[in-house]
Amino acid sequence: MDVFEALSTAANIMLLGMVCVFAFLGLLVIVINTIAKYCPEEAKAAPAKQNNVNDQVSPDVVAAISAAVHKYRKSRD
Amino acid sequence: MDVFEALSTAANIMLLGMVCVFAFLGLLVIVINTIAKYCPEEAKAAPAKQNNVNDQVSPDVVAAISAAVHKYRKSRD
Amino acid sequence: MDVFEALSTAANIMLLGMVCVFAFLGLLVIVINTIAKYCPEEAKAAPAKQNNVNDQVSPDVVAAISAAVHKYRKSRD
Amino acid sequence: MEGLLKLWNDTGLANFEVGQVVMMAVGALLLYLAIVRGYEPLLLLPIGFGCVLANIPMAGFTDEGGMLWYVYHVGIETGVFPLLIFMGVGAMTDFGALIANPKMLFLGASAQFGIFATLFGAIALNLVPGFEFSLADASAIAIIGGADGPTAIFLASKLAPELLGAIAVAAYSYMALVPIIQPPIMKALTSVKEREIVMEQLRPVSKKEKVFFPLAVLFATVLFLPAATPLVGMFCLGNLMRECGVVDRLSSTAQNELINIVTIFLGLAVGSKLSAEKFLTIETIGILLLGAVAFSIGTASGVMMAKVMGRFSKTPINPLVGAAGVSAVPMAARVANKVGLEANPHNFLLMHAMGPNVAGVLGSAVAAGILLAIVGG
Amino acid sequence: MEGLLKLWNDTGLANFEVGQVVMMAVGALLLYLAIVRGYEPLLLLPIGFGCVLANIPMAGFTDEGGMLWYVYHVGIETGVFPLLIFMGVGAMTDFGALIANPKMLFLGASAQFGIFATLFGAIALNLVPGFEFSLADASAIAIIGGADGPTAIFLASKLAPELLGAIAVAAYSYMALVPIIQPPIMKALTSVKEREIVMEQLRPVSKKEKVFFPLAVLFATVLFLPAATPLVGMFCLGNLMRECGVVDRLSSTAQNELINIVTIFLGLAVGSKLSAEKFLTIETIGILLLGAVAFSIGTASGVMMAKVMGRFSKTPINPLVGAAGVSAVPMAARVANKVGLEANPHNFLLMHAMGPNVAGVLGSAVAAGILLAIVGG
Amino acid sequence: MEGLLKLWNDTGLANFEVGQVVMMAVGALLLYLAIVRGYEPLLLLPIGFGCVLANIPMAGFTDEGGMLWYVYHVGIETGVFPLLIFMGVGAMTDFGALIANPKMLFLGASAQFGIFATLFGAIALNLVPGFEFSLADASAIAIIGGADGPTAIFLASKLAPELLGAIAVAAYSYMALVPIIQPPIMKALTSVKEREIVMEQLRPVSKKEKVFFPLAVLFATVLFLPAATPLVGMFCLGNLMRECGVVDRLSSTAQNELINIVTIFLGLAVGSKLSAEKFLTIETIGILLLGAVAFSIGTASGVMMAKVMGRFSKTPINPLVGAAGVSAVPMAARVANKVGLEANPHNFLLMHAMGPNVAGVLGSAVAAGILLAIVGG
Ligand code: NA
Ligand code: NA
Ligand code: NA
Repeated sequence: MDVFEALSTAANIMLLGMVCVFAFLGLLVIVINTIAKYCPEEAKAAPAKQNNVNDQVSPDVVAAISAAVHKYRKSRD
Repeated sequence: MDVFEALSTAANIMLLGMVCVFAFLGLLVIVINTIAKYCPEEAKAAPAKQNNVNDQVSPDVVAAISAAVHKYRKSRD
Repeated sequence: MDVFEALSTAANIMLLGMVCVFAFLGLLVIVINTIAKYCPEEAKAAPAKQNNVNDQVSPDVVAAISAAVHKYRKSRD
Repeated sequence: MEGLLKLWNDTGLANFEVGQVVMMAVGALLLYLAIVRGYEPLLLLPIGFGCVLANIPMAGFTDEGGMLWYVYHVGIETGVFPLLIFMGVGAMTDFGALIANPKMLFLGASAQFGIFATLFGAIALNLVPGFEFSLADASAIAIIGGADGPTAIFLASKLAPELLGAIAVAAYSYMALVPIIQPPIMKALTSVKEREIVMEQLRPVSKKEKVFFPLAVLFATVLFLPAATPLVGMFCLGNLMRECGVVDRLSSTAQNELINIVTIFLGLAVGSKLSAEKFLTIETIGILLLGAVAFSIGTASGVMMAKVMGRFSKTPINPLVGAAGVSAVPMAARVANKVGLEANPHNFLLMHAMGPNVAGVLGSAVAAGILLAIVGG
Repeated sequence: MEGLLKLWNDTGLANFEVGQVVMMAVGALLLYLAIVRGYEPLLLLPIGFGCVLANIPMAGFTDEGGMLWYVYHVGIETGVFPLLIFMGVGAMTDFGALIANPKMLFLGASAQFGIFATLFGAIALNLVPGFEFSLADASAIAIIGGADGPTAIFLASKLAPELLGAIAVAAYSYMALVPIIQPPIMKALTSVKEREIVMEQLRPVSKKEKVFFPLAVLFATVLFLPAATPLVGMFCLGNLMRECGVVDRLSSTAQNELINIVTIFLGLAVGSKLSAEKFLTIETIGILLLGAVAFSIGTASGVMMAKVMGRFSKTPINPLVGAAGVSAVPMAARVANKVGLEANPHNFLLMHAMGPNVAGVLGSAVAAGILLAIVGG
Repeated sequence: MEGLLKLWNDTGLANFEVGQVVMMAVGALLLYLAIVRGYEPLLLLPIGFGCVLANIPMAGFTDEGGMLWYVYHVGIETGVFPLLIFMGVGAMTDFGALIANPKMLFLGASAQFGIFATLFGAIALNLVPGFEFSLADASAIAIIGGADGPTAIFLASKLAPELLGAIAVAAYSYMALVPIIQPPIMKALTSVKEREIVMEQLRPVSKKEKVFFPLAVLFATVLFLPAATPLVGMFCLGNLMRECGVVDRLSSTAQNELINIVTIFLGLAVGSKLSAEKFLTIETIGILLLGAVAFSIGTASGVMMAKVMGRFSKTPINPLVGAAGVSAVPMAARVANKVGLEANPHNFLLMHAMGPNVAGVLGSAVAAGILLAIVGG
């Protein structure tokens, strides 16, 4: 294949590729919007609850724990 | 093989299979009883000791630790 | 190969092997000393700091944590 | 323009066959069961996903050189993946409840009647035009009644690889359906009074007994049923690693990282066998039907055996624990516990049901060994 | 004496060829970049070490039967290793930011212009005497612009295995160089005012949307681009395991132990392709050059697209987030955040940049699929 | 009836050969040593279990297509498993004590005399009728004196695969017996006064030195002993991952999950080579004998060298640390510490003994390389 022919092929692939990538990811935009439309926002009580547990703990204790866990993990290695 | 012959074979396997399964697991009953006879019950001091360590810790601290460990494990993922 | 010839070969290998092992590990001695010469001793502030964090924590809490972590790891298995 | 045409000719849209569309729906159904219904998600999710991947036109996942092709041939055809899962399950299983009450082994044995009755049923189904199950096929189908995934996959890969997909799907689906299939049968076969029976507390079991148990099981298998040793042997290895107390690192890896890695691959590989030409057949309907029969007969046999044993036993036996003999660990034991609680809110059967439950795992591995020896040899 | 001679004849000293010495220096450079500079150390360290091992005279690591020979043929030639890495990356990726603002997908699409422009550039380089890149070579080189390691390795192993080493090294090196390559381009193409733009807070995304997302991506790929399904499929499997919430054990294994194990082997295997006769060529210089061009064009395309979109969008778009569309997760998003903070110290763009960032991963996997379909088919 | 006969003909009972019964007893002995005595349980438990499995009549574990057959051919024949174990061991090894006191390398070198003397001994054993060890056999046997499991397995798989089982069993058994074998030799060769010698505290070692160390070792191996690079190279890779501080995920996986998985398989595969016809031979007795000799000579050489060095050294050297030069990490170092404490209850030699201990690992890997180069080439 002559270089200029190859360049023309490459240009074709460039065009075709960008069109396809945009078409495909554009399709995904539509898909995501459709999903969002049919998925009601959830209440999200669970994570809040979990934070509460952590909030009740004094920062000192958490720091102590982190250090201990770190030490423990190190020792385990 | 004719179907009725196959059925007779299947019935044979059914009988033979159940006899073998019962014989084999029945043998295990004898084996377990024999093991139990020669294995004196152990004192089990170690686990009790471990529980003591935990008992000395106030439930609050344990809750804090569980939360911290959970958080830590999450962060590690 | 006649046994005595084999023994002479084995003796040769013995000699050669020990010379090579000594030469090679001796070379490593030189290498390590060279590395040490060009590597300034580091300040080591970080590990000290880490120890401090642990020092501030009362031994009781650390014991509690160790127990909890142990329990937690057990439960995870 | 030529490139665009080539791309179009490669798209799924231009190449879909009806069978593939249906199989993708089957894959989506399995994903739904796994994610939304929580049916054995660890296996059904990768199986469902593997099914979807395998049926993508032009993607070549299951062609020679494709990812799923490699995984299937390396892991399933060799039998290595189910054996590793079995080792991990062994490392996760506590035989304490069984060792404390070894009679429960008879319940685990009895429930295997589900397997052998289904074998007979599968052969009988040949009387219906359209079905042509060989003895090997029938054996592989019957093992669904063992309610044990890796055992079913192992036996199917040896005796009827072309039915593997349907058998694995049926096995895991029915295992997940245990809370729906078993209770009506259990209630129909027992009176309220029987379901209220309180069993004696189990004796504590020493560490030594737990260490000797897998060795003794292996020894018995070696002597009397070598064909069962691949399954039983790896199971005992896992259990020995768990109980011996000196190789905790290995035991932990076997029941965590190793079993997880193998589970992902095993699921994908099983899913890759769910192709239209092999799954969309009348045989699959027969397999699903026979699988349900197998679970039901196994449950009934376990309960009936428990009733008989209760009559002759010095200590009381609640017949509900017999249903746990099908295995489906630990679901069936939980079902026995739950149905028991309905009759007597203070009667916790869980530990008592764990005995027949783990006995059922051994029972179906033994049954698989027998089938391999007679049919496969 | 004879033995000593034999030993001497076997030493590296007596057998070194110049090319091997140079390649060992390359390996040492990669180790330096990984350890001292912190350039993508998880991959560059094993790659560098593999490079050193592969170039030891007389050691036979890459000969048939050598350790690296096995690892390469089992893991790279089959395509399994990059696919497993991709599964792990999927299990580590949170698509929340993208689902909350799906327009960002256009930025991820736009940045792939770096790939296709480089393909053209690679072919154009054939005009320079000494270069002879086939279309397959050019495609494999161009994918460096995708800024995604496993995608580049997967495509190179299919289209141009002899260039694999250089391509992988270029891909990971430039990914590490993102904080140096991108900022000048980003600043040159935007005004301070544009860089100061504050974007609206993202809406919370429900768990359901996150579960449906990988399934929808897979479905679209199946329909329109089956050639991309190996990469996209494994990626979606990982992401589904992460988000579905019922297989946390598998998800955790996929993003920790399994990806770590595969990373070690993948790195060694890639390093084993860094032999003198394949790496010390003028092609490698071309590849390194084209790789830099690809990253730059991709960055510029992303930023320009973001500027265009900002003009037409109802909500403000900071053009800096467009640069994150090249992927290089999460480095490019961090760079966008940092450059944004320089203009406005109260403007945190990180979450907004994560959208185009993960879109870029999908974009380059799609581009790889297109190239496979057109060039490889 | 026919089925029953078939089952009976398949039972172990009907097919046992005497050799298999004896080998099962050997397997049981290994399990006993591992579980009850705590002899290197991580390896001896899977080896013992593999031995039992391999000797089950009719089970076919080691036949082509059997599980252990696959594991052996994939992992041992290729050399991959011992190399991965070695990488993990490298990631677990801290060379700090050796870097702080590099002279200790001479003790690690000296203790390898156990290897080479045993090689001579193995050849000399050919004078006894019934023994016919080739030079390759003798080398593989001699490496037992290296007191390093993966090195022994690697070398045996290359030089004398038919002796692999006996060599691995001897290597791990004697490593576990180090606390019994070494103390009498150590006490016989030293006076109480010598054993009381207190050594100077080791200097702190910087992170940089620890990073350069594996690279320097690799570099020296590349230059002078390429035949040792498979072992030394993987070892250095593991150590570099440990010390460089930028790939902690990989290092952690290498020294935990990966090494655990490989250990299970390696053990089973080694055990699968313990068949009657290969193990129940006079050669095995010779191997066990030579192994004990190798350990003893290695220990004695280390101690004697330490005595000689102590005479010329500016800083005091306790000759007990020389015994740790055989490797058997960390058991031999602990033995040196314990024997030292008996002489002087305030003298902790553990850290000082770690230097020769890890030097011994390098020493035996180097010796294995030399043997491979001279005998295997
Ligand atoms: Na069962
Ligand atoms: Na990209
Ligand atoms: Na050694």
